[in-house]
Amino acid sequence: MRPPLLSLREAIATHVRDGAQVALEGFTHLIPFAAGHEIIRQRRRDLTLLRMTPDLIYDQMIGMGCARALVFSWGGNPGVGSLHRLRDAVEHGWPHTLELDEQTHAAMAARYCAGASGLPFAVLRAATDTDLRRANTAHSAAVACPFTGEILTAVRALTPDVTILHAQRADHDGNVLMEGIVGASREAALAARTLLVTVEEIVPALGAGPNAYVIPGWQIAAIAHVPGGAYPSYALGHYERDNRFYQDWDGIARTRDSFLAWMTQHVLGSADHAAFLRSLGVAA
Amino acid sequence: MRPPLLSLREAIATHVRDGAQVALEGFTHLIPFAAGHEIIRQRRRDLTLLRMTPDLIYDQMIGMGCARALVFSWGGNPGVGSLHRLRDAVEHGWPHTLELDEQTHAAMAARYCAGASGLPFAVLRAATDTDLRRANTAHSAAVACPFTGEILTAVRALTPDVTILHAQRADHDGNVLMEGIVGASREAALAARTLLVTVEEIVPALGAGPNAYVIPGWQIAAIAHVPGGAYPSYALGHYERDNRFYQDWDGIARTRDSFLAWMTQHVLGSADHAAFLRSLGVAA
Amino acid sequence: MTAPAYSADEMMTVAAARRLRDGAVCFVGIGLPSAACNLARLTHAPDLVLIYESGTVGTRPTVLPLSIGDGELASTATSVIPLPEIFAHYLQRGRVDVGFLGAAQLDRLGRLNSTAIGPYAKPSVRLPGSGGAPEIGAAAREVFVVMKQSARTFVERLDFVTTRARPAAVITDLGVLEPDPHSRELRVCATFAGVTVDQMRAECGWPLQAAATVQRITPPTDHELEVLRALGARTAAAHGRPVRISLPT
Amino acid sequence: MTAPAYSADEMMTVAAARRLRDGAVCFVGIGLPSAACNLARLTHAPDLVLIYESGTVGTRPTVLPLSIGDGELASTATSVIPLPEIFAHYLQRGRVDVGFLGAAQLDRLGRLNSTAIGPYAKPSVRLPGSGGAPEIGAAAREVFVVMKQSARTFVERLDFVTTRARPAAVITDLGVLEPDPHSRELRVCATFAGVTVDQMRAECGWPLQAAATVQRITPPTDHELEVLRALGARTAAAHGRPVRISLPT
Repeated sequence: MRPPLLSLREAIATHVRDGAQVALEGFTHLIPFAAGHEIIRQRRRDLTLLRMTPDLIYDQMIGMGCARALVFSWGGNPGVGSLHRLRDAVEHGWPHTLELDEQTHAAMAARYCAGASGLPFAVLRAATDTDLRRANTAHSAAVACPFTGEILTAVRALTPDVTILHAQRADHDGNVLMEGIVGASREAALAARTLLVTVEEIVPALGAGPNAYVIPGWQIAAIAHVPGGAYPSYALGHYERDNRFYQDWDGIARTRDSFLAWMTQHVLGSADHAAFLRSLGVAA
Repeated sequence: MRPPLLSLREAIATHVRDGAQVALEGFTHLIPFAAGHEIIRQRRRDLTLLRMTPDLIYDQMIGMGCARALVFSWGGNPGVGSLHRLRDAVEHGWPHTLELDEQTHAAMAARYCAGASGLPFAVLRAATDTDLRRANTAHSAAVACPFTGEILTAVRALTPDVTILHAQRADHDGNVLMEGIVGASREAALAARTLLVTVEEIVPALGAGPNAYVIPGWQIAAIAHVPGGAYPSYALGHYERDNRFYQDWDGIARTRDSFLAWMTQHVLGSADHAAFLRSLGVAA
Repeated sequence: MTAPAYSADEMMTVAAARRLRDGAVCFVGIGLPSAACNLARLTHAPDLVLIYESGTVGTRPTVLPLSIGDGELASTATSVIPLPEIFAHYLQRGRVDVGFLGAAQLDRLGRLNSTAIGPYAKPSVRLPGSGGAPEIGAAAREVFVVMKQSARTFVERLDFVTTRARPAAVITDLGVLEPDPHSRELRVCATFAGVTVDQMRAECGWPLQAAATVQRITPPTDHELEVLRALGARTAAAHGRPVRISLPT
Repeated sequence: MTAPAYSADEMMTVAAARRLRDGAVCFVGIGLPSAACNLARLTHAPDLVLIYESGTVGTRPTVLPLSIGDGELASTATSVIPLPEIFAHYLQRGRVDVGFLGAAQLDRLGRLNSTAIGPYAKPSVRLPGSGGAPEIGAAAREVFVVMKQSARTFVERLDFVTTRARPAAVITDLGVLEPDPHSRELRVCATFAGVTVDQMRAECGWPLQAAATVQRITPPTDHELEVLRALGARTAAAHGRPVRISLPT
């Protein structure tokens, strides 16, 4: 069954509900910024946001009040420093409090894998005697190997209501190709009840190698064609990561006022992602 | 560290010892027949052979007396019928008895995954109330999800002493590219203590796509250049599966005499794989 | 009465193919299931999604594979993934609508033996074993069994329970069995043209019941036969091709 | 005494790079560890295998990534694999020789805090969190910590124990600490040129001990500095490039 090709506005309006568990994955690469911005424009509330690395997109969604809870494993601005909006929410409860379900990368990856595999938990050899482990007892527990007796760690499966990915291209049957760094995208996609994908381009045939990462169209609820949809993250073969923007974000997000002014001007003030890119002078 | 390029004879002589646990993987595709034949020529004994589908190569190794035990999940001649040498070993103990560690595909795949992940066991939602489960209690056990209480199945990790794969090509740094159906090759390779690879060709650069399945050279103990090394299985892009040979094997392997005559003539009577292919008229 | 212009095997394959609705995700076994799934895809169900355990997803072979992992399956697939993911991410995750199974023995509850005749430790006939069947039987939303019927294989008591499948239907070379809604016991619900319920009883090792109304299966249409035979002819030609390997000099 | 012709950061990076033997498999964090690993690869250890948690294995970047997943890392890698496999198949399976970590706080046993200053539920400073560090600290054969030294960050008591790393060495901007073989307590084992043990004590929050013989680290060679600075210049140029996206009209 071919997934419908929707505008991003329709795709978000149809599939992302207030209160949903939503994973916008993509590790540094192919982060679905356009989709996150559309969620902000549609003023979704009380979302539980899942991402290994919240990155700027969740900094923005948290600062704009979309999130009730955050499931994550590393919440910084990569190579730059803090995510100030995430910090403000955790340190001062602004714009409101944020519940944290925090773990290590290895544990979060394993939790997505369990969800992708239809299992209620995954097993890993985790670091145990840490304050992080003590801070997150609801989602991890000791489990003994029935053969060797070794004590390992069980972590609870993650099964997002909706996973949103950005990818390089879709073909006319709605099959989607992702190339380059995939992070935990595959597992987040397979773990989800509903999968939305934004793509750089739509082509007659994917032209992928025999073992490329292709998501079959029948697993996808909707596709939206959003060129530049990962900016300021990147899409291998299309455009590079805007490292300068990541550095500039540190200043923009540092105060509530400068953050709100920027979001109002560039995200709320742009009807769609193309207008957003134009407002930054990134697209002509 | 670049893996040494050895003759197949040296590679087997150096790395495959009597009594070892050996996995020759490759699912229908890229089955390392040449390596199996060399193990037969070097008269290895008491091996524990691991493969999801024993296929003709293990039928031959079992019939020639190399195996003490077999770890597997489906032991037929695909699309044809029985593996007569495997049957003769199980039904009549010829050439000697064969210990079976038998399970479903899902369980065996999970056992390789556990080995590849450095865990002593894997969890799956297995079919439980079956005679197969009762026949293999040493390697499976019930395990409860610590979060939901659901009872699932734990299966013991597989960690072969040696895994042997056949692949399309290696580059000058010893990185290896596999394209097409990989079956459980990746997991069997990662689970092993020692990895040997035979390849169709050696090239300056692999020319693979960004997410192709490439095994880094530093994970490989030795590479042998063996064109046609998967025959009568196949190597995508090089030669097709010889389906007629698989059909003919049914007659060859049906009696001990015809089997031994064929093996003596074509495998023991050939100094190496090129001679084997020539003896069958497959290579000029 | 003249002999039908089609074989019992062809009727069985066509009857199985008709069970598949377009767009369904099928976990395909080799042999008759593979023929039935591809016939359906080439006739009424062009968007049928075929998954073979070798790791090929959405494959559209032009010839039938002899094995579960022929190159044809990889070359025509939407994606080729590692086998462990087929079982974890597709079957176990609940993405498979239909599983097709065969076996050496079947009992009145649709349980299957594909492991051994005689005791497991010292069988009189060692069969290939389970493969993916036990988990397909447990995890696919709907299971069909395709199997030739005889009193020797449709047995009162299995030698070994490999798979508890609870099939929605068992398609044989004589007709179709479905479970009684209450007892779950398989009973005749349809016969092929020229086959009587008594013939089906004669080829069954337990006292076979029949539904109140036994349907008569429509014979293969000309189009179904044409597509199935063309597929068979292409397959025979492909499998007969000699393999040649050129060695470097 | 004239000022040295190199910065403390450069000395720290060079000292860290020298710890890496050729052929080792390194799990690389972003920032100083990434610079040190790539400096080693471009000087004495050309076969160093760099693994970034984003999924790039055997990567050979010509510029340093700002993030852990820049395109440069994918384009120059031997293979790019899913992130869960990096942690399961590489780190947990025991294929990583060396892990490099940084942190906001470190204690005398080399334990690390990268989570929070103040109470976890209501921190005064919320830090980025653990990422891969706890499992790298537990599973890598050898762990190095690279971190600027100050009494504020080398503390008597961590606010939060994120990682129990047991580092083989802590390379700071003043010198190198190694654990006492018996007590496991970190102590000065070497200083950079122009740095005294007392200076290192002043920049440490616990009473810092020193080994019986404190080594003096050889300053960066011209070659090391040249390679490191060229890498930095290429990196700065690359990160400054404006990104342009052409939209379809």
